[in-house]
Amino acid sequence: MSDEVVPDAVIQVKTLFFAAYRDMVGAEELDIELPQGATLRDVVRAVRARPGGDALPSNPALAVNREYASSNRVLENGDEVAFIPPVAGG
Amino acid sequence: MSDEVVPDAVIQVKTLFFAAYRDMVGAEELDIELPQGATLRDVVRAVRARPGGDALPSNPALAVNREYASSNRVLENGDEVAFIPPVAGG
Amino acid sequence: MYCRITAAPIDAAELVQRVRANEDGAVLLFMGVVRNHHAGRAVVGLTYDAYKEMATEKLEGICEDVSSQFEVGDIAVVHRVGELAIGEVSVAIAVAAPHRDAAYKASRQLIERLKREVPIWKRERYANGGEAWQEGVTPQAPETD
Amino acid sequence: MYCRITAAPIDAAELVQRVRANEDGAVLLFMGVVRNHHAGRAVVGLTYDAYKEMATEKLEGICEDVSSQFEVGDIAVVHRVGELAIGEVSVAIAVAAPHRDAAYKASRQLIERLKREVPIWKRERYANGGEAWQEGVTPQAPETD
Repeated sequence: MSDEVVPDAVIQVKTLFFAAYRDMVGAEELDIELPQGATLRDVVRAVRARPGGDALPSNPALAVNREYASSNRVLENGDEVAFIPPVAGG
Repeated sequence: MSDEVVPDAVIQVKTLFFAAYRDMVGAEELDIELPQGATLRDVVRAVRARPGGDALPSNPALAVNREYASSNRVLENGDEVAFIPPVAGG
Repeated sequence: MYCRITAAPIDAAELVQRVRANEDGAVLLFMGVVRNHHAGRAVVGLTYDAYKEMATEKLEGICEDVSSQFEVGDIAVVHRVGELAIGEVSVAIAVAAPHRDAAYKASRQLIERLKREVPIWKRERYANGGEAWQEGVTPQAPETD
Repeated sequence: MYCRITAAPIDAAELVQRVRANEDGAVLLFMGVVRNHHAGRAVVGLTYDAYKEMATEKLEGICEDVSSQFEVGDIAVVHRVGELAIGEVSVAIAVAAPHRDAAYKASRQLIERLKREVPIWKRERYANGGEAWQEGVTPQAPETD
């Protein structure tokens, strides 16, 4: 009941994969658990440690809750994290 | 039957008027007789000498047989001479 | 290539179908539309006049020039004449091209040259009842020879 | 303003009607069309994927930016997803404006930004049976704070 960060508190984020990244990861979405205070960089590391995940680039474009974000972005519980392959609309 | 220019030989050209110029001249087209060797400048002079013709500019844009032409263009019998007001398509 | 001066309403969708080919990745359709104002005056409609035969030939020449300058597929230009109401299409220019850059550049050049060179005129009908030929651009005659 | 990602065929004529208003003298319609070749290979079709919610929001943001930058009336952008055949419209951008210069500039900027920023992807289906995601543009993340 204190404001101190509980050391083993975790958050859960939903990761989304599209196009070539979906083929690599073999999934449309994955729920990932991370320690509180984790950044986008930590999500990438966690996904790349999974089977097939090492095919992803180590520094992909990412969006949090449908906005592009830089890799030092700190995540919150329930965030939607999208791995964005190079875009090719039109 | 010689090749000499007959001094009083005449040619006839058809003049066309559009938009504001048609309103000024009060006609869509007029047949104009001119001496052989006459230029566009002479056609303009002849038309401007007619009733209402003096409202036309003294140096309007002109086309001969549907091509823009300069005022020293020498005319031939049967030419179609159009007086072209400033254009405003689109 | 398809250039027409017409008194009939312009079917822009038909022009798009006409120009598109399987090699083309971009189709650009420009439409000039009669608007309800000009130079601060309320306009209720436009009446277009054209030197029909010359205008058609001029449009064809401009299309040929533009085709030789940019990598485009097909081009269609149709300009309306007669009385037009607000919202009616006065001119439609459809350009198909393998890539969009050429389509944009060609389309723009077509409408700019049309407005400077093609013998077409418009008479504005004003909300207050007056009418007047809109001031235009004096087309350039060829150099004196 | 009307921005959509859709699996249904795009009705470009409807978009034009949607954006046009009586103040507008120019309507420009850009259409991206599936073409039969890319980078020297024969293509039989494209499959588009999108991050639908984010793509829609991005398109809306781009339309707002462009509207604030150029004197335009209304803008509509629709991008198709799913399997498309040669000749089908993958994206349509309709811009209405009082004057044509703003329409051309806004339209061009919309398609350029769409291609650089909006999370949409295309997979090429080749005549020889292969398939591949087309190489794209890495969207720029905001500056590290």
